Amino acid sequence: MVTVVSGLINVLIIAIYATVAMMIGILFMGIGRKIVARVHNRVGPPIYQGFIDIAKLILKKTNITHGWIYDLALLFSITGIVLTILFLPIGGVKLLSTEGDAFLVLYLLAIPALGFALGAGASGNPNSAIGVMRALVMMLSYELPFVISMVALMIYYDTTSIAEIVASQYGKWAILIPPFAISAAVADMALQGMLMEAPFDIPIAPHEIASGPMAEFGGKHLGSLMIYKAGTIVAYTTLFVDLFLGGGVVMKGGIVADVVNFIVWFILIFLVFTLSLLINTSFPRFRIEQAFKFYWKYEAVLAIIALVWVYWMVIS
Amino acid sequence: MKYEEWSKISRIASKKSLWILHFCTGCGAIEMPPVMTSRFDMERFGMAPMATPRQADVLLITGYLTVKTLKRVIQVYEQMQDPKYVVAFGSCPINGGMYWDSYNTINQLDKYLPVDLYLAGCMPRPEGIINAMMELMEMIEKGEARGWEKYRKNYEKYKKNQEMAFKFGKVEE
Amino acid sequence: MIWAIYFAIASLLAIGIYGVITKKNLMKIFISISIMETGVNLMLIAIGYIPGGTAPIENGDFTTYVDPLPQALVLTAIVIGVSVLALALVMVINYYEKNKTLEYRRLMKW
Amino acid sequence: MVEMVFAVLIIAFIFTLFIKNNRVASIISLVVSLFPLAAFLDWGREFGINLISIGFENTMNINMAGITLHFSISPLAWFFGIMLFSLIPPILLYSYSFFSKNDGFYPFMILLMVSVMGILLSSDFLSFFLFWELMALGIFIMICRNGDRKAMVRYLSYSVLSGVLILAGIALLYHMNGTLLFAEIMLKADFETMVAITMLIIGFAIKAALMPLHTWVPPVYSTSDEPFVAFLSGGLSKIGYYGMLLLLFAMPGARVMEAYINSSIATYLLAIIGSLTAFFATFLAIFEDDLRKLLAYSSIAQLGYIAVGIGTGSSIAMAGALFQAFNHAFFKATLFLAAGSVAYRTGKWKISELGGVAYKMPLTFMAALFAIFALAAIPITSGFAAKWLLYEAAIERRYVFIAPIMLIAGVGAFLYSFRILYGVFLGENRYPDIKEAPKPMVAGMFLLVMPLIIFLIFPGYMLDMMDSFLSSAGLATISHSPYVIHTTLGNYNTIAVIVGMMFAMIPAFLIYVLRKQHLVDFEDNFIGGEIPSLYEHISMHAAHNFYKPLKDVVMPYLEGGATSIYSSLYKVVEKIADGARKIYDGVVQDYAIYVMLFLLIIAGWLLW
Amino acid sequence: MVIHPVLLIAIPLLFAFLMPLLKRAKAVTIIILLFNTLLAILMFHNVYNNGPLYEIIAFSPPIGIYLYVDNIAALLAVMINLLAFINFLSVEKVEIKFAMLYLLAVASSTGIVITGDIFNMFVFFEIAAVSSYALVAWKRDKEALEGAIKYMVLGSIASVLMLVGIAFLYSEFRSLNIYDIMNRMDEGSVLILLSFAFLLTGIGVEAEIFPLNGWVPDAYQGAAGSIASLLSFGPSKAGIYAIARLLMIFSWQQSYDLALSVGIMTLLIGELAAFRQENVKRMLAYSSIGQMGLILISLSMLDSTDYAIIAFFFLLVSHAASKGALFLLSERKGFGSNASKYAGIVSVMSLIGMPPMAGFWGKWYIIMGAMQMEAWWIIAAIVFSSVVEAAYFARYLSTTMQEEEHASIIAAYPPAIMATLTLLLGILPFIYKIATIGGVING
Repeated sequence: MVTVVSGLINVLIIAIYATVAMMIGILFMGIGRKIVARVHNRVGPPIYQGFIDIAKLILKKTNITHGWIYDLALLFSITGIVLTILFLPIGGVKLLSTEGDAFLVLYLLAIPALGFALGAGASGNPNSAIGVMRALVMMLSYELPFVISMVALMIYYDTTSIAEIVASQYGKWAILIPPFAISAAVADMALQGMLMEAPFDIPIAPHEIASGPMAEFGGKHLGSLMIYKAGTIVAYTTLFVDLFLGGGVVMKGGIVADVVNFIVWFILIFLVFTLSLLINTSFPRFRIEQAFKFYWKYEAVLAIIALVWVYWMVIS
Repeated sequence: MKYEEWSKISRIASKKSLWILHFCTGCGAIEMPPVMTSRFDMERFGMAPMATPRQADVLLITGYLTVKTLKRVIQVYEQMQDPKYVVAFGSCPINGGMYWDSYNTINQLDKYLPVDLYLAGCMPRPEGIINAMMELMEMIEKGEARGWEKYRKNYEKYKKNQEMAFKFGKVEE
Repeated sequence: MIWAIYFAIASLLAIGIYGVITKKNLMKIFISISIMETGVNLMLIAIGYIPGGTAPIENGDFTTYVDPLPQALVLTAIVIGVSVLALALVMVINYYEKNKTLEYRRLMKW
Repeated sequence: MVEMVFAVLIIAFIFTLFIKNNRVASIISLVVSLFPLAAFLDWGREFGINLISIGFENTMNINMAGITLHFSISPLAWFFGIMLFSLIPPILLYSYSFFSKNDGFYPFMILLMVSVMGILLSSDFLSFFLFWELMALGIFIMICRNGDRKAMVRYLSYSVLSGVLILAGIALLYHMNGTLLFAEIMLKADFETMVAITMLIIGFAIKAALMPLHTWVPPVYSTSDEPFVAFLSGGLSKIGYYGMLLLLFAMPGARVMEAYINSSIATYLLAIIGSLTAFFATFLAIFEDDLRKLLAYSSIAQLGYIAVGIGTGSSIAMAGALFQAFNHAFFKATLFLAAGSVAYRTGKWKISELGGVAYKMPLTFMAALFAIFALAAIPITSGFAAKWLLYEAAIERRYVFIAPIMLIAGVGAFLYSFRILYGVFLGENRYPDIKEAPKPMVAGMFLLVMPLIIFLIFPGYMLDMMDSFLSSAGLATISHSPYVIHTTLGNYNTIAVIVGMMFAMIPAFLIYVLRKQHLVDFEDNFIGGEIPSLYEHISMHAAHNFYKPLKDVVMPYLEGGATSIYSSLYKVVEKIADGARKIYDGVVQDYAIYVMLFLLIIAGWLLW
Repeated sequence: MVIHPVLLIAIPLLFAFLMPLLKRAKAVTIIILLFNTLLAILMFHNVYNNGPLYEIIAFSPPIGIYLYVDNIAALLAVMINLLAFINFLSVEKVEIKFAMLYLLAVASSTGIVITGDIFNMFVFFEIAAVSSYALVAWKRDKEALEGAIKYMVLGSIASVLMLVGIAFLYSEFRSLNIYDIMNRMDEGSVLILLSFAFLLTGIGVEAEIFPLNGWVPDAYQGAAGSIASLLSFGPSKAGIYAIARLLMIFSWQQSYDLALSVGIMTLLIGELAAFRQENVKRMLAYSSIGQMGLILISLSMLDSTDYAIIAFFFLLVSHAASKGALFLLSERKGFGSNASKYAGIVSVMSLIGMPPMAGFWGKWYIIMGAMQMEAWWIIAAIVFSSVVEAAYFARYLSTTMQEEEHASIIAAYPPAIMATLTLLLGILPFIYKIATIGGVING
């Protein structure tokens, strides 16, 4: 009985955390637009604009579909991103992250992308196909430096579990260790690509390929993609914070610590997101091959330097 | 769940988040950018330019239409998802403007598509555009912008007109 | 004396080989081969020769006689040589009918 | 009872040789193929896995006037046997509709079964090699049926090279040990053994298509019949890895040098070659336009992971390698069969000429989609569990070079997976008149998907299957329950993922169900306001040269790879060969000179 | 039952010359060949049970004509007669002269194998050569004539050289009996070195070793399929067996080294030359040269390892049967019927060395032997030549499998029977045991 109750409480906590995280993501979309507007010296939309947009899209009267494969985009995108968030420790709360590890998270992040790509393919719009091509090439590009950085972390902490990595960083964030400062810088640029912010907003370039994969999406499908976008903001920034900034864990034990950790986590992901937005507003768009070269030439070399350094540290 | 139950919320959401598809036939290229950028900043009302009709709520038709472009406009309009609104810019969609006697110009857009809002002037200034948009928002909130319902209801009539236009160049009345 | 015979054998063989290697005319090639065969036959006989020996005919009062076996061998070898030569000439005739020349021409190579 | 299985197979081989009717032959071979499967399922009791109980004997010795062939079952062979023989019945079911007449497919499929059975059961090198070459022969005859020159030449050359190298390795081991029995060969850490093992591993690597030795794979896979290629890629290519595992881990004498192998640079080299194979083959697959060649390169890449596992050699890595082998067998067979179904209906192989097949062949698409999920290692498919184990192993060993390369190859798999999905199945509906593939073909594909689904939820069962091999190889077994795998570094819990997925699906499902939608035509698409149906000559299918920007960047580095090295080597050999045949210049006088020279030289040599 | 080995030679010779008197040339030849085959089998049975057979004609050794049959010689006699019988079935139109020449060639090849007398060997070589010249020229077109003339020129030079060698040998030992000479080898002077050189060169022309094999590609290309087939399993195999005997006589390390180096050169050059051939018969001819090199390599290992004799046996027999089948098939562009496809694939696979064909055992034992000798050069040469061989045979199959040309029964089945022999020998490899128990070559 007690176990059932505690289990239910756990499920409830997980549900609440996930919902809150998604809400934060949607809020961040508005905040992001506001920040960009302020950089542009504009007023910008209200910070709750994300909710309005999503509500409008989902409440559209007619929704079109191109068949059941097209609908997979809707199902996969939300499912995948929420699932990913469940496997990331948020502010020291482990959720399900002890049941999987960083590789799982890395691959879980592919589920929504794959669903998205399936829907885009099924829509039959050539722009969508080109957009998906760009997105996949972007993925191939930014994964290399990111993965190298992640491997460096895993070797240093001798674990693949994100929860373990977060726990090991208690008191000393990875970013404070010299080689990981390089890794973090590299991973931050990879984050720019993951969030599809400029200069890496190549896949959805609206002026070139009519917003790419989303060209044929409207109504509830587009709404679910917006939710997915919101989720990616939280997921990727949290991944970054968990890997390099100790997951925002500053206190241990008790409800108070949880609240404090949550707040620190929020601040940290906000800062990471803001940094990404500031880079976004300052750069034009790369071409896809330029992005590929950037990640595989300069970023990868930096990441490898960090990795070799870490390897040397671990060996000696 | 029925649409009507949500229509109030939906209208409010629509009003605060108007996504625009700009069907540009040449006019408005000077006036639209200031509306989007920092001087007038239409984003503060939740408006944003969109790339495809699937995503957009408002079809902005700037300038005159010919038989050739009308086909595309209709295609684009039909691809948009309800609720959708048409805003016609300048004098040309109203009565043909300075091209009224051309053999090929569509003089009255309203015969082929339900226009929710006309914005007179050749061209209207950015302030005018903002004003028109505010007007449209009010209409949406009040439930007056029902062009899409009208189109659906009188679909036969519109189709007939469109076909006449494609056949003879313009509808003779 | 015996050295003179061996010299003759060697020169016959050398002449034959020289002929085979240098001549283009098929008739000459086969003549050269015949010369070689003659040399070899001579050699066989020379090997069987024992100084002072008589012909190996059993008449009762000889003491030394040349080795009879090589002579038998030479007979066989001569027969074989003749038959090969006959066949060769047949082929040369055929060759001439087909090609209208006795010059050796290669058709098949590599 | 081994004799009985062999006898049944051989009788069926001879019988099907003379049957012209495709369906009769298919049914006969289908029934026959269940015999070895039943035998292997039954032998599971030896290793603590009771699936069915018949009571087959599992050893056999054939004595032929001094030449003795020994057969017995080992845990490794059992694992591979289950894998390969459960692959065959669905493929034969598929062929029921695929072929129109029996022109040699079925008998040689049975011959391949015989050879695989022989290889797996053999416990001495002579019978191993006999059946190994029999397998090579069977594959060659299968390739002959379609008679593509490039495929035949490349396959036969590689196959003979592999055979001779293996033979030389075996001969060296025999020379050193004086025995051919696996049980009696003791490997020592000296130079000769290293040479022997290297020769054997190169020989096995040719069958396993490791990277510099892979060039026979694309032409063979792209010109042979699909059911056979499904078996070749899914099943027979694993036999090369079976050989490696046998040599390095399963032979009793191998335990002597276990410590040596684990620290050896050679096995690290194998792991590196494996990871580079995965990496480069992935890139080649990304840019390939021929569907079968794409799948061929994908096979090479996926097989590279197995080599990484074997080279790493820890228990996690070994489990990952075997798991990957098992998965690859099924998903790649499914994909080849799906490609065959598509070609069966459309007659096209080029991805840029296909498109929109999924709308008319939804069942084929679903099977292919699931296989692609497993291929791309999307979590909770069993493909992920295998790759996850391999990644864990690389991190555990601190293989800082291999781990990122494998991960990037894994990302690359998404790229070519999408190319298959979009280029073949989605996009423009180019074939509106085709029908779904015939029922036996669909049934075959879905049967192949079944094991993947089982191990999707319960990856632990797979680890159960390999436990006895791991412990017999002197490796620690991995702690697991049916749905959780624990390693020293992290956990993977499928139930957690599934429950989480159900939870996460709630909002998506609500949105999907509550808001109505209606289906629109394919033509109803936004292309800059244009109306696609007005322009019949314009293709809306953006599948031609799909990854061009990436190709422009990457291709300069990929050119000059193995193929060009081999072609320049081929040219050199051709030149030497030309020189050699110039000796025979057709001039009889020259020949006479040769004779005299030969005489002079040997006379001189002898006298001197 | 007493078997007279001389019958194996005498009966075909007799009937060959009686042939003009007998009308039905084909039937008579077939009966004689069949009879000869049975006789050879009986003889083999006898030899297997009772040990080597001797037969002395006219004088007592060392002077008289002397026949000596051990296991392997008996088996080779069976092989030659059996293959000759099968091969003859494929000849469609038999003229009397053709049958005569055919019988002569077969009888003399058998004679080379079973004779124990070196001059007799020479005589049989000459008979074989003369009949082969005529058979090669049988088609009477330009190519056939050219091939025959080249063969004849080289063959005549070879006979001269062989005779010189015999003369040296005789002058040294006053004996022509191989076994007599072998036992008295230690008495020899420097002349026997020269004798070996001349004999090797002379026999080597017939045995197709490099560089004495200039006639091979042209003669095979010019000859009809059945003739090329006969040449490949008859005189040339007898020639290589004669070299085996030669090596037994002159069993110095030097001569084995010589055989090894010549063998490797023959192997490599033959296979490489075949690699670039477009003409099928020429390609097969070069391939034969390569295989002869392989057989010579196996001979060169005779005194170092026990595997050599087994490898020699398997290589010789498998090559005879499978190359015979391939030459018969080379008459047509494509295989056409299933029987031909079967014959082609089995023969090619046997040559490449794939189980369960006989060639596999040859390759298995030769590599086992080479590894025992730790002769890395042999291994490397075999690896390289196998790959080259595989490449051109795959190319050969890829064209012949596709071309559909109708094959009559008479053309399709003899190769299939030969292929079946290869297959049977491969499946029942323990036959080698009975071939190599006892016998001179085995020591």
